[in-house]
Amino acid sequence: MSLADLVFIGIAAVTILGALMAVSFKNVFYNALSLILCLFGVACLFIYLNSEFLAIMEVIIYIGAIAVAIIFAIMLSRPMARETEKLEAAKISRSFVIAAFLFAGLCLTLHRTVWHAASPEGDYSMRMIGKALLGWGILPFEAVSLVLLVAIIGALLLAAGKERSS
Amino acid sequence: MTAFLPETLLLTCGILFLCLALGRESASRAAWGLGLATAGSLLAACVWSLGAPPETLFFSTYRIDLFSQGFKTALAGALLVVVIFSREEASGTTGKRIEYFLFLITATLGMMMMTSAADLLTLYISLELSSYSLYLLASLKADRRGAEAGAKYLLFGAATSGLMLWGFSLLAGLSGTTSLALIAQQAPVLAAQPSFALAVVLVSFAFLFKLSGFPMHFWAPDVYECAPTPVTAFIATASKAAAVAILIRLFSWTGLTPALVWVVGILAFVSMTLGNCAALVQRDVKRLLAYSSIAQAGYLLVGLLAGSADGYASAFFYAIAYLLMNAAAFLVTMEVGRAARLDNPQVSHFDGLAERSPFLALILLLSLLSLAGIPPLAGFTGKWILFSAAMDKGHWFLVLWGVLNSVVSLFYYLTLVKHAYLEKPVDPSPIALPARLKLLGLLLFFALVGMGVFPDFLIRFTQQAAGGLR
Amino acid sequence: MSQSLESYLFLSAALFSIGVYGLLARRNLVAILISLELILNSASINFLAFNKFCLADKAVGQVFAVFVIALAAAEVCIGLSLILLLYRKRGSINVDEAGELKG
Amino acid sequence: MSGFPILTSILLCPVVGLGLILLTPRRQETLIKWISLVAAAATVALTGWLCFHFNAADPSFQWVENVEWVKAYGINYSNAVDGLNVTMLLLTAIVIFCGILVSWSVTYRVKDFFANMLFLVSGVFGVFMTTNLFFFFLFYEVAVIPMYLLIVIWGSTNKQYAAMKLTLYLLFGSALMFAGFLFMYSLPEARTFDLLAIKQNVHFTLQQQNVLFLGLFLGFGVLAACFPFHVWSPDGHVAAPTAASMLHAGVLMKLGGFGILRVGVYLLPDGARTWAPLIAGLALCNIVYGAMVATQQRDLKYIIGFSSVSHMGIVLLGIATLSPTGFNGAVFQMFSHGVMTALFFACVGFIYDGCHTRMLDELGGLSKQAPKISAFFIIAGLCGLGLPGMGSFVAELLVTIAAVSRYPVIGAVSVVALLVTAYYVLTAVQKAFYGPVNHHHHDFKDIGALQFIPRAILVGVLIYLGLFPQVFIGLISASTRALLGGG
Amino acid sequence: MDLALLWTIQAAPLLAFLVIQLLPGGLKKAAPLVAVGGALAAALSSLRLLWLHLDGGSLPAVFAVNWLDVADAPLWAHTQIPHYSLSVGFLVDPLNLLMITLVTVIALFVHVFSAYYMADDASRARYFGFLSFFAFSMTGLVLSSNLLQTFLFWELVGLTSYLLIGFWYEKKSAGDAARKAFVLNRLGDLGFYLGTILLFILFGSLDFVDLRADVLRQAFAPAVLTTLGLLVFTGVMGKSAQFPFHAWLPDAMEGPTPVSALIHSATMVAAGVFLLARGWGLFSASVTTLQVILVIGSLTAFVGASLATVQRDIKKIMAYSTVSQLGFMVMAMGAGAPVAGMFHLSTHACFKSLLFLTAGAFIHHFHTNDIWEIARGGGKKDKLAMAVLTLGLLSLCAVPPFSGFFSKDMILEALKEHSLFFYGVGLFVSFLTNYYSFRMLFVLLFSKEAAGRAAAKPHAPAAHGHDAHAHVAHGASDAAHAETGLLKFCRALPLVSLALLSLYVGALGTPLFHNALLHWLGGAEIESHLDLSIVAVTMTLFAAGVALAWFQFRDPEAAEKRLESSANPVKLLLDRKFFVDDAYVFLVKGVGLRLAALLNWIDKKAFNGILVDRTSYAILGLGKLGSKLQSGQLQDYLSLAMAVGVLILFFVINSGGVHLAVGG
Repeated sequence: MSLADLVFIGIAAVTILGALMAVSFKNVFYNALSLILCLFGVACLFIYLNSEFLAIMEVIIYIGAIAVAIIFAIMLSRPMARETEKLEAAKISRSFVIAAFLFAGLCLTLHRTVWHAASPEGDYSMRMIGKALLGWGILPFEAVSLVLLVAIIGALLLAAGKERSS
Repeated sequence: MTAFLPETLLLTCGILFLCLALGRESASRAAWGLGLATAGSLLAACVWSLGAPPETLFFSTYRIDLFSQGFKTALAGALLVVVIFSREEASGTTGKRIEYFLFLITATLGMMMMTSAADLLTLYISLELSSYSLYLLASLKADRRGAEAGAKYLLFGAATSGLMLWGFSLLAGLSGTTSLALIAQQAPVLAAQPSFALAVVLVSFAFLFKLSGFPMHFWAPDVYECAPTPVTAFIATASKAAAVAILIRLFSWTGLTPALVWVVGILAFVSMTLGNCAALVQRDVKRLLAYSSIAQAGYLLVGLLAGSADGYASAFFYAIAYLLMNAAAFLVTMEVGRAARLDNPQVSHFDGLAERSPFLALILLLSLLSLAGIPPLAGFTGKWILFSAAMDKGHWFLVLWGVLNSVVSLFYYLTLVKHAYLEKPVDPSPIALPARLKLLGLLLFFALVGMGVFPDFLIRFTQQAAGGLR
Repeated sequence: MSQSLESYLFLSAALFSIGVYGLLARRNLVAILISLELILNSASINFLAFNKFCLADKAVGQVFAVFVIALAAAEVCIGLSLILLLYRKRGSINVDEAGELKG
Repeated sequence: MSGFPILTSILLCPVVGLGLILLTPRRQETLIKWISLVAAAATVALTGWLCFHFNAADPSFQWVENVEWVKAYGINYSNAVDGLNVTMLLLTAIVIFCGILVSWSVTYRVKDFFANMLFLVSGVFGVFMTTNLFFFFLFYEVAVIPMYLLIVIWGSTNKQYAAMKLTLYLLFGSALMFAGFLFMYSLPEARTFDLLAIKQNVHFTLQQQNVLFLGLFLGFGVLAACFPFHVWSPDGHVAAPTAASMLHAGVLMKLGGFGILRVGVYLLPDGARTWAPLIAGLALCNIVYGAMVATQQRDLKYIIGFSSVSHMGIVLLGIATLSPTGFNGAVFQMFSHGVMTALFFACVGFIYDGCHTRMLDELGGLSKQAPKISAFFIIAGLCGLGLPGMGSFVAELLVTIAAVSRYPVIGAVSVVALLVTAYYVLTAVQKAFYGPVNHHHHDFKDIGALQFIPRAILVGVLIYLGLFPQVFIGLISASTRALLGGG
Repeated sequence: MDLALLWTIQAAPLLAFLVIQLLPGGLKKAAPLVAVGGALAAALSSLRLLWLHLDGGSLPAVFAVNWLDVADAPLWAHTQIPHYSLSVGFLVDPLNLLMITLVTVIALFVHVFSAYYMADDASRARYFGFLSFFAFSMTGLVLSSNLLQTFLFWELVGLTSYLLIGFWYEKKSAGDAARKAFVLNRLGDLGFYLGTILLFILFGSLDFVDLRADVLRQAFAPAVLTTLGLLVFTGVMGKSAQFPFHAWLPDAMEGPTPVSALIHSATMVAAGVFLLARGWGLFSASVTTLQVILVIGSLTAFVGASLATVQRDIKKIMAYSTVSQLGFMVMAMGAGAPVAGMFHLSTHACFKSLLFLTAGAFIHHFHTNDIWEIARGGGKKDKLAMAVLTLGLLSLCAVPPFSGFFSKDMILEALKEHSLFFYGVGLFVSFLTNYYSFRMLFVLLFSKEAAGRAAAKPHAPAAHGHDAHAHVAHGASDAAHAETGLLKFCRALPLVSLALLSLYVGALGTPLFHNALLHWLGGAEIESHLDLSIVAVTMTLFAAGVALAWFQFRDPEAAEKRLESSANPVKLLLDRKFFVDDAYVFLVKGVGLRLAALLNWIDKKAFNGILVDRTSYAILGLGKLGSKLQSGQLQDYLSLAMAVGVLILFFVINSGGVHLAVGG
C-alpha cells in the first residue's frame, strides 16, 4: 500500500467523519463547520481524481461561497446558532434504518455492476474543460447563467419581500 | 436552427422582462400585455416550428423533432392559458408582477429544453431551470403557508435532483458517455446491469416528482393548495406535460426491463389508488385537484409502461388532453375563488354555480367528466388509447384497476358537480366572467369535445411523433 | 487497490447515505440544507470518479461537476432565502413546525 | 343498403334537438318542450319506418354505415342493425316520446331537463345501432351521466345517495366491459374494435372465451340488474324523476341484456355455454328474490323497482337458455318490460306529483278519485304479473318454454315468481287504489287528455304485443338464430 | 257461416265492453243496455250455431291460425319435433256447443237480472263493462282450440272474477277476497302453466284434437302422463275450487250476487270441469291421474257439503254447495264418466244460477245475507222467489223429476260401478246436501216475521251485508216501491226462465228425449238407465235429510239459540272450515312473508350493506388513510419516498440478478 493510498484513506476518513458530524451535531453552527471539513476532504479527493480545477472550484465556490453563506444565514438569525435541537428517537431510528439499507443496497448494486472501462489517462486540463464548455456544453452553459439569474432575483424577492410590496 | 425559434423568442422576452424589472414600478402594468404577446407569439412560433425537419443542435445535445415540437406547442399553449389567467393580480403576487412573468417564462423555457434535451447535462440544467422557477413561483405568496409550501417544494425537489444526479452519474459510468442517443444505443446491453436499472429508477423518480406520481407526489397537495391559483394551474398543466415528455424520452431511450415494468406498474397502481382515495376526503378544491393529478399520473404511467410506440403516442395524447381539462378545471376554480375573494375555494363555494354562471358550471362539468374519463370528451379517448396500449402488452390487471379507479374518481368529481348543480348558493350573485376567460372557456370546451369525438387527427399526429422518437 | 473506482463509489455511497440520514432526521432546516449539500457532493464525486475510470473524454465529468456545483450554489441561494422567509413568518426554522399543510 | 344514412339520422334527431335546445333562451319553456317532442316524434317515425322496411328474413346486419374514425385503433363510426337492434331502437323511441309527453308538467329548470333527456337518449340510440365496440362504450357512458344529473337535480327520496350509487355501479360495470373490449382489441388477429370484423377474424380460445365472457357478463349484468348486482336499480328508480325512471327502467336496463346478447353471446358463444348454468342460477335468484323482496316494500316505486329486478331475471334466464326460443323470449321481455315499466313509472310519477307520497299506507281509494290513472296502473300491474293478452305473458311463455327444456328445475321454480308477483301487485293495487280515500290526498285530480295520450300509447303497445306476438317475433327470430351461429 | 257466428259469439261481448268504456259520461246510463245487447247477440248466435249443428255431422270443426312460432329445432334432447308453433282458433264440437250455449244463455239471464240488481249503483257502467268482458273471456275459453289458448282465457276469466269480486273495492273485505281468489287461482294455474309447457315441449302440440289418450299412451311413459295430467289438473283445482284450493270461493261472495250466479257458480268455476272433459284424452291416459282426481273430487264434495251445513249467510250456503257440487262433477270425471260430469255441470249451472239469483232477490230486498234475518224480514212473503228457490233446492237435492236428479243419478251410478267406497262418499254427500238445503228452506219458511224490521235494520250488519252497499241511500221499502215495471220484468224473467230450464234440462238426458244430451256429448252408446236401487237409496237419504233438517229447524229461533250455545269438536272443525284458511294464513304470513322479510333484510344488510355501503366506507377509509399519510411533515414524506426507493432498489437488485442468471 503506497503512501498515496494511505493518504487517500485518511482523506476518505476525514470526509466521512466531516459528513457524519455535519449531520449529527445538534448545533447547526457546528454542522456548518463540519460541512466545511467534509468539503475539504471532497476537494482533496478531486485532486486524487486528477481534477485540480474542480478541487479549486470546490474550495472557492463550495467552501468560499456556499458554506459561508450558510454560516452567514445562521449568524443572521442569532438564536439559530445557539439552539440545540431535540431529536426524536423514532425519527432518528427511522432515518438510520433507511439510510443503512440505502447504503447496503447501493454498495451491493455498485459492487455487482460492470462499469464501462476507459483508461484513466487523458487530458484533464482546464483547456479541455473550457473547450467543452464552449463546445457541446454551450447550451447548458448559457442556461446555467439563466438559472443563477433566476435564483438571485428569486432570493432577492423572497428575502426582500416586505419592502417591495409595501 | 429555425426550429430553435421558440426558445430564442422566450429567451428574448425573458431578457425584456429582466429589463422591465430593473425599471420603474409603473412598468409592471405593461407586464401582462407583454406576457400575453410573448405567449401568443410563442405559440405561433411553436406551431410554425412543427414543420421543421428533425435535426440535432449544439453538438448533438439538443434534439428537434416532431415529438419535442409537439410538446413545446402544448407547453406554449399552457403558458398562454396561464397568462390569460393572470390578467388580474393573483393574491400574493402584488408588486411582483414582472418577476412573476419572468419566472413563468424561464420555467417554460426550462420545460421546452427538457423536451428537446439529448444530453444528460442539458437535461439536468433545463430541469433545474424549470424547477427553480417553479419553486419561486410557488412561494411568491410569501405568507406563512406559502413559505411552508415553498420550502417543502424546494427541499423535496432538491433531494430529488440529488437522486437524479446519482442516476445520471451511474448512466454516464455505465455507458461512458452523457449523450442520450449513445446511451440508448447501449441500453439493450446495459439492461442486464443492476446499476442500470437503479439509474433508471433514480432518474424516473426525479421525473415522477414533476409528474407528481407516487412516491414523489407528496409535495403536490401542499403546493397546489398554497401557490397562487394560476401558478397551480401552470404546475398542473405545463410541468405535467413536460414530465410526460421527458418520461417518454427516458423510457424510449433506456427501454424497460421486466423488472422495471414491475416497478412502474406498482408505482402506477399505488399512485392511482392513493390519489383517488385521498381525493375523496378533500374539501379544498385545489387540494382535491392535486390528488386527482396524482391519480392521473398513475394512469399515465400505465400507458408509459407499455413501452411501445402506441403507449408513448397515447401518453402524449393524454398529456395534451390532461392539459386542456386541467386548464378548464382551474379556470373555474380560479373564478369561483375570485368570486368568493378566496384563493382556496372549498367544495362548498361551488354551491349553485349553475345558477350563478351556467357557463362556468358547464365548463366545470365537462372538465371534471373528462378527468374522470367519461365520453365523449378528450379524457375518455385519451384513457381509451392509453389503456389500450397497456392491454396490448398484457397489463390487463392495471387496466382493469385503472378503470375501476376512474369509477372511484367519479365520486369526488360528481360531488363537485352536485355542488355546482344542486346545492343552493350562499351568495346567489351571478359571477361575471371577463370576455377573455369566456373565450378561453369556449375554446377549451370545443377542444375537449373535439378531441373526444374527432380524435383521429391528434392521434395520428402523436403516433407520428412517437414514431420518430428513436 | 484502495484507489479503485469501487472505493470512490463506496465512499460516495456513504456520503449519499449520510446525507439522506441527515435529510430525514434533522429538524433544523439549515441542517437539512447541509445534508442536501452532502448528497450533491456525493454525486460530484461519482461524476469525477467515472470521469477518471469510465469516460473517454476527461472533460465531460468535470464539466458536469462544475454545473453541479453551480446549481448547488443557486439552490442554496434560494433555499436560504426561503428558510429565512419561513423564519420571519413563523419564528422557527424547525421543519416539523412547518406542518400546517396536511391532509 | 347504402344510401340515405337512416341510422345516423335517428341518432341525429335527439342530437339536433339538443343543439336547438341549448340555443333556445331559458325562458322559452314551451318552445323547448316542443323541440324535444318533435325530436322524439321524429325518432318514432324513423324507427317505425325502419321496422317496416327491415328485411326480417335476412339475419345479417342491414343499413350498414361505415366511416373511418380513428384509423390507428380500428375505430370506425359504423352503424348497422339487425332484428335485435331494430326492436330496441323502436322501444327507445316509444319510451322517449312518451317520456317527453309525461314530462310536460316539468317546471324546474326546463331547459336543462330536456337537454339532459335528449342527451341521454342519444347515447341509448347510439348503443343500439353501433357495431363498433368503441362507440358502443362511448354511447353507453354518454347515457349514464345525464341520468346522474336527472336524478340529482329533479329526483326525490334520498336522491343524492341513489344517484351516486347508480352512476358508480353502472360505471363499475362498464369498467369490466372496457377491459374486455380492450382485451379483444389487443389480440393479434383483431386490432380493431369492429364487432363484425372481430366475429369474423378472431378465433378466441376456450379459455379466453370463458374469462372474457364472464367479465363482459358481469359488466352488462350490472346494468341488467343481475343478482347480486341489482342493488343500484331499485334505489335509482325510486329517486329518479318520472321520465328518467321511464327511460331508465324502460331502456337503460335493457342495454345490459342487449349487450350480453350482442357482444357476449355473439362474439363468445363458447364462453356463454360455459357460464350459462351460472347465469341461469343468478337469473332464478333475480326472478324469485326480486319478487319476494318486492312484497316487503311500502313505497310504490320500490315495488316497481324490485319487480324490474324480477323481470330482468326473465331476460337473463332467456339468455341463459342459449336457444333461439329463449333469446326471442328475452328480447320480447326486454321490449314489453320496457314499455310496461315505462307505464308503471308514468303512473306512479303522476300519483306522486298529485299526492306527494308514494307510500302505500298513505295512499288508498285512488280508484275512486282518479279512475283513469288507476286503470293504467292496474293494467301495467296485470302485465307485470304475466296476464295473457299482454306482452309480458308471451315473453314469459317463450322464456319458460326454453328454460324448462334446458334447465327443467330452474324453469319450473322460476314460475313461482308468477304467484309472488301476483301477490305483491295485487296487494299494492289494493292498498293504493282500493279501499276508502285517504285524507292525505283529498284534492288529487285524475289525468287530463294530454297526460292520457302517452300512457294510452304504452298500453296500446303492450296489448298489441300480447295479441300479435308473431309480428315481433318475426322481426327478431332470424337475428336471434344468427346469434349462436345458426343460419 | 260458422265462423261468422263464432266471431259474433266471441266478439259481441268484447264489443259491448269497448263501447261501454268509450261511452261518454252522460251516456253511461246506457251501459246495461249495451251489455245486454252484447249478451243477447252472443246467446242468439250460439243457439243458432247449436241449431245448425244439431245433427253433429260436420263436427268437430277447427278454425285456427298460427299465433306464435316458438322454435325451429327440437326443444328437448329426446324429442324429434322439428317445428313448434302455437296457434289460436275456434274449435267447434258437441262439448263446446253445449257449453257455449249454456254460458251465453245464462250470461244473458244474469245480464238481465243485473239490470234490476244494479239499478241503483253509481258504478254500474264499470260493472256491466266487466260483466261483458267476462262474457268475452268465458266464450273465448270455451271455444278455444288448444290448451294454451284455454289458459289464456282461463287467466282472463280469473281477472274478471278478480275485478268483479273486488267490485266494491272501498270495502277492505272485498279487496282481500278478490286478491285471495286471484292468488289461489294463480297457485293452481302455475301447475296448469307448467303442465301445458311441458306437454308442448314433449308433445309439440296443444290442440285438443291431437290430445287423444291412445296417442299419448303410445308416446309417453305412464309416469310422464300422470305428471302432465296432474299438473294441468292443479289448474282445474284452482278454478273449480277443489280442496284445498276451495277457500277462495266462499270469500268470492263479496262480489255482487249476479256475479256470483254467473261466474262463481254456473260458468267460470265450472270451467275446470269443462277442461277435464275438454282435455279428457290427457287425463284419461293415466289411471293414476283419474284416481287422484276422484279422491280430490270426493274430498271437495264432502268438505263443501259439510261446511254448507253450518252457514248462516245465504250466499255462503250456496257457495259451499257449489264447492260440493263441483266436487261431485270432478268425482264423475275421476270415475271415468265425463258425460255424467258434463251433464251435471249443465243442470247445476241452471239450478245454481237460479238459486243465486233468488238469493240476490232476497238480498236486494232485505239488505242482509243472513237467512235468519231474511226470514225475520219476511222472506217467505216473496212468493215468486220462494217458489223458484224451492224448485232450485229440489233440483239440487236431486229429487225427481227435477234436472239435478238425472245428472246426479248418473254420477252415482258411475261411482257405484267404479268403487263402492266413493259411491258411499257420494251418497253421504247427497245426504248432507239434502240436509243443508232443507235447513235453509225451513229457516226461511218457519221463522216468525219480526215487527218493524225495516226500521230497526236500515243497514245490514257489516259481517253479512255484502250487497247492502249499493243501497245505502235508500230504505228497503223505498227501493221496493221504486221498482218500475221494467225492473220487475228484469227480475222476474231470469228467475222464471232459469226455473224452467232447471226443470227441463235434466230431461234432455233421459230416454224421454232419447238421451239427446248424452248422445250429443258421448256418442250413441251412452244410455241412461235408471238404476232403481240407486234411486231407492237416494230417496231414502232424501227423506232422512229432510227429516233431520225438520227435526232441527222446525223452530228456527230455538235452533239459532241452540247453535250459538253449543260447542263440540265437530262444530269447531266446521267453524274453522277444516283449518284450511288458517293453513293458508300460516303459509302466506308465517312462511312466505317471513321469508320475504328475511330476504329484504338480507338485501338491505348484505347486498346493500356490504356490497355498497361497506365497500364505499372502505374506500373512504383508504382515502382517510392516504390523507393521513400526507401528514404535513416534510420528513415523513421524504422518509416514505426513500423507503419506497430502497424497497425498489432491493427489488431491482434481486430481479437484476435473476435477469443476469437467465441471461447468462
